[in-house]
Amino acid sequence: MTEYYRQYLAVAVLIGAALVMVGGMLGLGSLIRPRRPQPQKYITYEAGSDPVGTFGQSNVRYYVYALLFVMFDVEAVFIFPWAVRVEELGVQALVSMIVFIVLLALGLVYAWRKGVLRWA
Amino acid sequence: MSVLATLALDIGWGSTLAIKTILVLAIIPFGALVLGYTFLLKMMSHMQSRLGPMDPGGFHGWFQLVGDGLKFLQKEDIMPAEADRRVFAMAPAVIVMSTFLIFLVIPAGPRTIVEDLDVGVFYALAVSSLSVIGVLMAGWASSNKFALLGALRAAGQLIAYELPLLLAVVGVVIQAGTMSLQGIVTAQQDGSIFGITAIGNPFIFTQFIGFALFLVAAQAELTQPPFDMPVAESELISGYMVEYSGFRFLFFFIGEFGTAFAFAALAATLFLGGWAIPGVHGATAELLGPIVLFVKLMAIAFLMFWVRFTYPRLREDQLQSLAWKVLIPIGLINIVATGILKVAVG
Amino acid sequence: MTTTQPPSQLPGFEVEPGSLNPLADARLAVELDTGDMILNMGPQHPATHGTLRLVVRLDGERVIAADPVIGYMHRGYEKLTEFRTYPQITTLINRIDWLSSFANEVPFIHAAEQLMGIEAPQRAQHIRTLLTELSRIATIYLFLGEMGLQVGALTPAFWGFRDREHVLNLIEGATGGRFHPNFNRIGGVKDDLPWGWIVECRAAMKRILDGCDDFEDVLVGNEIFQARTRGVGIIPAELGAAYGVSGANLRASGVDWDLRRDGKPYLSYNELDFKVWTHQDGDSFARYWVRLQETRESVRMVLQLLDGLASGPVMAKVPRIIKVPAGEVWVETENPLGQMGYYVVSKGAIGPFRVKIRSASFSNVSILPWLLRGLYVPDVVTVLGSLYFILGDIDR
Amino acid sequence: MVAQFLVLAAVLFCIGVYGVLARRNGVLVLMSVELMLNAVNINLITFSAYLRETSGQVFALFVITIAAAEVGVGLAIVLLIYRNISSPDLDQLDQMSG
Amino acid sequence: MKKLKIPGVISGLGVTFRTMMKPAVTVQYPHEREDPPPRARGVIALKEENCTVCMLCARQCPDWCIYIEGHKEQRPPRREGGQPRAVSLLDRFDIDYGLCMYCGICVEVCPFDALFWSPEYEYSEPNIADLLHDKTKLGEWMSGVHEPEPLEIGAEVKKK
Amino acid sequence: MGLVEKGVLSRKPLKPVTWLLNYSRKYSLWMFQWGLACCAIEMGAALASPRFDMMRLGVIPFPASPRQADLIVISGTVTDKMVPAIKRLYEQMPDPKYVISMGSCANCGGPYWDSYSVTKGVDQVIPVDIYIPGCPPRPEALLDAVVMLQERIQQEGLGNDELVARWRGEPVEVV
Amino acid sequence: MIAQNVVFWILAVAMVLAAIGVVRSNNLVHAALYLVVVLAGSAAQFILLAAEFVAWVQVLIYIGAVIILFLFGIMLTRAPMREDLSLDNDQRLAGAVVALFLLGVLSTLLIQAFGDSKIDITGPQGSELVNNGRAGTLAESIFSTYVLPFELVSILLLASLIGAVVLARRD
Amino acid sequence: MSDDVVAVETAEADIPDPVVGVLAARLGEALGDGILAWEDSFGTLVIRVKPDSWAPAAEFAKGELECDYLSFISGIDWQPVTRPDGQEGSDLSAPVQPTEMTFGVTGSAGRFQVFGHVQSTSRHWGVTIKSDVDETDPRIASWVAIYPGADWHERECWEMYGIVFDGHPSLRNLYLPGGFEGHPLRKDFPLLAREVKPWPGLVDVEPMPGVVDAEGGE
Ligand code: SF4
Ligand code: SF4
Ligand code: SF4
Repeated sequence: MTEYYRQYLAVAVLIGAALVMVGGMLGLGSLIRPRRPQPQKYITYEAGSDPVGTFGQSNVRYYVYALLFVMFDVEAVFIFPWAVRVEELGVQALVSMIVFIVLLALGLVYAWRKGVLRWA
Repeated sequence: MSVLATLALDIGWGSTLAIKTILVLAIIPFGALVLGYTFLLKMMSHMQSRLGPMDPGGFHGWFQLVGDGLKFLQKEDIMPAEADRRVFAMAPAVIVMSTFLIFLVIPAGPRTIVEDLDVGVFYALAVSSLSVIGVLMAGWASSNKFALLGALRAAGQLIAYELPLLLAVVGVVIQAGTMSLQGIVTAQQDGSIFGITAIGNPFIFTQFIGFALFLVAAQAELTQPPFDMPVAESELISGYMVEYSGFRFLFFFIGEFGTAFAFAALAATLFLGGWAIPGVHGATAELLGPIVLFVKLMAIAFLMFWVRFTYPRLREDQLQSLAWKVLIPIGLINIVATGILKVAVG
Repeated sequence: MTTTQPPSQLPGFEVEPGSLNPLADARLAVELDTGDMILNMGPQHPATHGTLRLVVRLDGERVIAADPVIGYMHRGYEKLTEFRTYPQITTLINRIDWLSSFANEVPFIHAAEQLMGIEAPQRAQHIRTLLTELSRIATIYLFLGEMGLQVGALTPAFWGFRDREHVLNLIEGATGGRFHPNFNRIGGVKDDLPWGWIVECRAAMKRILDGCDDFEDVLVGNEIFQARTRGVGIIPAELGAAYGVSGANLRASGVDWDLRRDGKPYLSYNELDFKVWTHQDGDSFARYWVRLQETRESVRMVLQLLDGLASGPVMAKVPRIIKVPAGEVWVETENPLGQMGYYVVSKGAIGPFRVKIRSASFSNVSILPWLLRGLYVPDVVTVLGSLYFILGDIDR
Repeated sequence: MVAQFLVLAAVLFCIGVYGVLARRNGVLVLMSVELMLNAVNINLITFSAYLRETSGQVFALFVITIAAAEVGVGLAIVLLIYRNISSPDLDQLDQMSG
Repeated sequence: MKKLKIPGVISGLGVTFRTMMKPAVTVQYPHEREDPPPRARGVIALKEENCTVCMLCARQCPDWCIYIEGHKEQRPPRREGGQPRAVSLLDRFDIDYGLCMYCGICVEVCPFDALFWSPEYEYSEPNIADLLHDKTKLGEWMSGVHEPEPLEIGAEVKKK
Repeated sequence: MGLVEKGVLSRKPLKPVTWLLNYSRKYSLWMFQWGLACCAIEMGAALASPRFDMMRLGVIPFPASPRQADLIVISGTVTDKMVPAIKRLYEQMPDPKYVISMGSCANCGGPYWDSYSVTKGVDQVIPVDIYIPGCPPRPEALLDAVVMLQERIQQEGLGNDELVARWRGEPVEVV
Repeated sequence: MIAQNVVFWILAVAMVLAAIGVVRSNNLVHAALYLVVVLAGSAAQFILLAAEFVAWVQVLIYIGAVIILFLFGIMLTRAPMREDLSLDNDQRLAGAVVALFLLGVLSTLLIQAFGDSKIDITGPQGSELVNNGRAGTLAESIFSTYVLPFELVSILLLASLIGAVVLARRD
Repeated sequence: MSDDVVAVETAEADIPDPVVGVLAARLGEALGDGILAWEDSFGTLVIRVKPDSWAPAAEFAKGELECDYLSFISGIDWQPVTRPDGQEGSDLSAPVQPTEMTFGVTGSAGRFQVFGHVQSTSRHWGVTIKSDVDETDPRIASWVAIYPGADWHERECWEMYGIVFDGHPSLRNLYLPGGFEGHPLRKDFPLLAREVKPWPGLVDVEPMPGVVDAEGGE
């Protein structure tokens, strides 16, 4: 158990280290970097023109992809434990896994046939 | 103090962790530097009949990237007035963190590893997916249209290729029967192909499809050509990084190349046997390990960058079709086939 | 970013450009009725070759309307020509299409020569033709690489620059200027070729051909490149012509029209044997392909010219002070980017009264509003790249 | 020890309830639902640890799965609403229907 | 388009690899340098002795960037018994290289061969005013001027 | 809070540090990708043509966004219509930043000195560090100018008044 | 134990604050980012409870995927950059009352029931716990006891996928 | 209508290029007295039509003459430069033009003219069509409906000369920034830079004997 916690302590330490590095570098930089506000410096960059209009809406097709992704991600979550124990679990698990994969693949096929995988 | 006591933080263990942390801290910029210098600067230049940096530092421009780093320290830190300041500031940290965490599980020798988690690969892929959030944060907080478009593209792409990456790895996990990277390395070192143990069993032979999938998907995860539309220079300037200046920008760079380094190391570990050379064990392996890993890693990085500098980029829709219509089905079939073989043969 | 003006009232969006074409509207499938995003691409944007500005209205990543804003490079050529003498204009117009400077001089000089009734000696014509073709190679070769850059392949762009240097060396060796030769004179060319030039030229042509093969391998043959360019930005032949699209852009749409062969004879093209390449598709890939073939064709022409270079003087007898008799003349030539023409009106002075400069890119780009509708942002870049325009040639 | 986890879960759950009740933006409501499901997961894992049983964890896996599916469909519905009334505002939906 | 059956994605890799193996063509400029061709229009050099202050160059220059001032002097006749000559002497001959468009018109129109092109290019300045070079500087550049090269076969030999 | 403003970095013992800082800035000039006219092609040649390969000198033509750039080369004709964009993009670059004006057009209008639409010199809008004569200047001339600029950067004492003023945000005089 | 408790409380406070952020923030994207904190905190709690695999699943699915979905959703419904005060409806007070009441009831009950129950993480029992959290163990459990739910999950996913595609498709 | 075009009888005999004559004849048939004059200018037909016939001429050219390709549309201002020769400013270098108003081939009724060139990609011929425009109220029909490419050309012409094209969808600035005043290509639009800067050629050194002063100074 302690071994286990130690492992995750390492994870925490690394997270901390990353933050310390980011903070430290920025801090170090702030010592030697200039600050010179200029009237247009803080305007959003838009290839040299005045930014016009508001943000638009992103496209629905991104969403569909994201959705597909979630479904398959979930699938992967179940595949991994199985993958670790393929041998031990044997045929029965293999069959259920194949059924599982095929069912989800059906979803993919459905989306494909419905044309949501096409861009336009 | 009792906190420390209960965790039994004996000095030896704690200082090892400290050393390891510092090593990781050092390795990431180092990896970014090595990859950036060797491939981005030098190899690319030579592919273009040029020399690349020569003057900085005197010898073949070795100082170039170091200088870049130092220079970015001295650059003004601009936050656009419209930006969402806190989110804008945090985004690079998230990306760097995601890169850092991957290194936790990559083994460079029998004991040269920060921590050998049992969920090894799974962990690595899970933390690498965190960078998507950083990217979306950066793109959104910049309040810049190019950045937003870039971030959306990046997110769309990163998630689309997260899957082939996961699926590619499953084959290896099935073969090795463990997710721990040390375990996978050992499985390859001690494995055999048709009874021949001389070269162990680098999974590249049995899992070639997985290897190919992994490389393609890693390329996409790293947003390298031909999958670099999120930062597509000729379209979106530099995508979600448009508004970042100074050292914050450098963090993206470090993140990108650090992750490239990590992915190359992962690929080397998963498919080429990592630090291991068959038959070499113990202290020798401990010594040789990092070098062997580095060589393998560089070979894989070479492949990735070679492609990077040769191909044009795909369009977003072509990228998605590639992922969904080609890679993922292949990945699934590969898993099923490996599973069946494993159950039937092994 | 919080402009409250509705898009339709923003400057530059009062009208739907190109709304005259029902075809264009048909291509716009009505998607989610969402607020659009107006995006400025340029004036500083890598895809716009410097200083074109493209205001696009986007829905997601789909272009609903695109309005090119030009004039960032407008230098008032037509006015300036009225204040300069003929030799001074020759050097000025180099800079219209700055990549193929020499080819810019040709029609103007030709116009003046026609008005004056002077004919340049044959050797001068040959040298002019040679240099025109070389500048064509230099221009298009850059495109061949640059196009790779536009679709994301970094390396070919560098090769484009690499081999082009050899051609520039040739041009510089002969004229003294890498870019702006100012080598044409009314009645001939400034000077003869320097010793050793022909040998060098042959070597350079070999390199260009090799380079073309490389491009063929890395881009034309590459499936990704094809996927990116095929079927993208199709210009129908008829519409293209009505917009005044010319040169390889029009030939890629299947119009077999090349002023070198079909126009009024100029330079020594009627002595040469060359093929005019066309392609039926009219898409970005066709434009690339046609240009690639044209480069090879130009190399062939150069080699032919080197073989049959006439000897003799390079300058006809012309008065020291050039006064051009009154008259009007329209001279058009096939420039690397397309049809370039000068309508010169002279009133008998040492400078022209009015010069209308018809530059190729101006018309080539004017089709953009029509062409870009309904495309996606990445395709915008492909189309911009494949149309291949030079800002100076648009804005003059 | 166990209680503190459970109380934490309860707190999160209640915050989620508040969110579901007080928010009118569809996406935010979904987020609140996520909070609640997440609280459930904490409970499941706690009991799994307490009872030294894997079932709790398996259930947590299922819950995560279902939560993902729920968000997918839920967001799709919010999008649909948005598309029809140009606002992600759930209250407005009432007004439309009622 | 009928090519070998190698997929384009692979043959492209081959080309980049081959290029990488070839030596780079770079000339490492500050350390080594190529000579521009003799005709290169780098900078205008002035041979002061030849200039007769005829102002032709300044007048023909499209950019109005040559500034000449001169004065006349009486000189004793060259030959015994001849007329005293009026000689124009150059007081100022400045070219504003910030403005010059390097067209070469001035070099060409000079009837007395006083202006030459020298293929020099390293004369950037941190201050724009320093780009106006006077006749001393222009004279110094004479050292870089090349003799006219021999011409290609078939060229008509210039009678001078 | 900055060490430069306080003059700390100009102290003698810190010489090596200052040297290193300057050296890194000298050899890491990220150049803003923006060409304006003919000169831009020569600039492109200097960057992209393997024959010149400006990258050798540590000039990285990477950023297309001004936010990451150190150096902007105004290469070509500056028109009145373009001036606001130039000014803006220049100001959007983070300090310390350098400007090279390339070619007669950018220096003072060049061949278009009498045009109604061309600005007579970019230095009317933004401060310029180096002027390159030529129309267009050879790529080598640009390299030469870069070397010159690098020497100047190396000379910058991180504490001399001009620089401190720059760091502090005092307006730069446009000559 | 103490260390574990300390970590727990730090995480718990952060999670609760972030959760309040989720329901109180006036900026949709901020709300989503707060949700990330809550979810990451839970993952950390899972690790404390030795549910290693589930913790990383939580990271992969929730943070890596669900949050992305949320962010996409937010951007699809055009979140304004600025604060948007119209995110709440007028049942805030009622909501708060209900939530607080519920909280009171639940916590009283829970504390009474489990007030002194302990999870033993030391010794062999600890390793058993850790082992329980491993992917392999979970797999054994899934493929023995929970095969049916497992298949059902795939059907559920399929159904929701189809449903969402139908909903999100533009017609 | 392919070979019979050539078969149509040519009007005059002194036309060097038969194609020009044929084109002119066909245009003449179609437009009647809409045509004011035509001439063969170095092998290109230049035809001047009444303002009413400006658009019909283009339509006919596009339809019957197969001139599917629009080369350009532009304007011309026949007025001499208003600067009384060299008196204002110091600019002595600009080419001196005749001071009285003269018109080029096919003449003109007044100061402004528009002209456009269309050509055929299949038959390789082209026509330059000119039309007079009123000086006080310069306007003429737009070609946009016939040649969509006329859009930008007409915008340019509007910007440069102030000639309004009726029926053009949006005449707005093409080249110049929004606040620009004046129409630069009109002859009375001065180039300020030339007036402000003293001409360096104007220095008190007598011309060398035997060298003709080429420039305006004389
Ligand atoms: S080269 Fe041309 S612009 Fe330069 S000084 Fe001579 S005439 Fe003037
Ligand atoms: S043209 Fe020649 S001689 Fe006359 S002033 Fe100029 S340099 Fe002197
Ligand atoms: S200086 Fe000369 S080459 Fe450069 S942009 Fe101006 S005209 Fe072109």
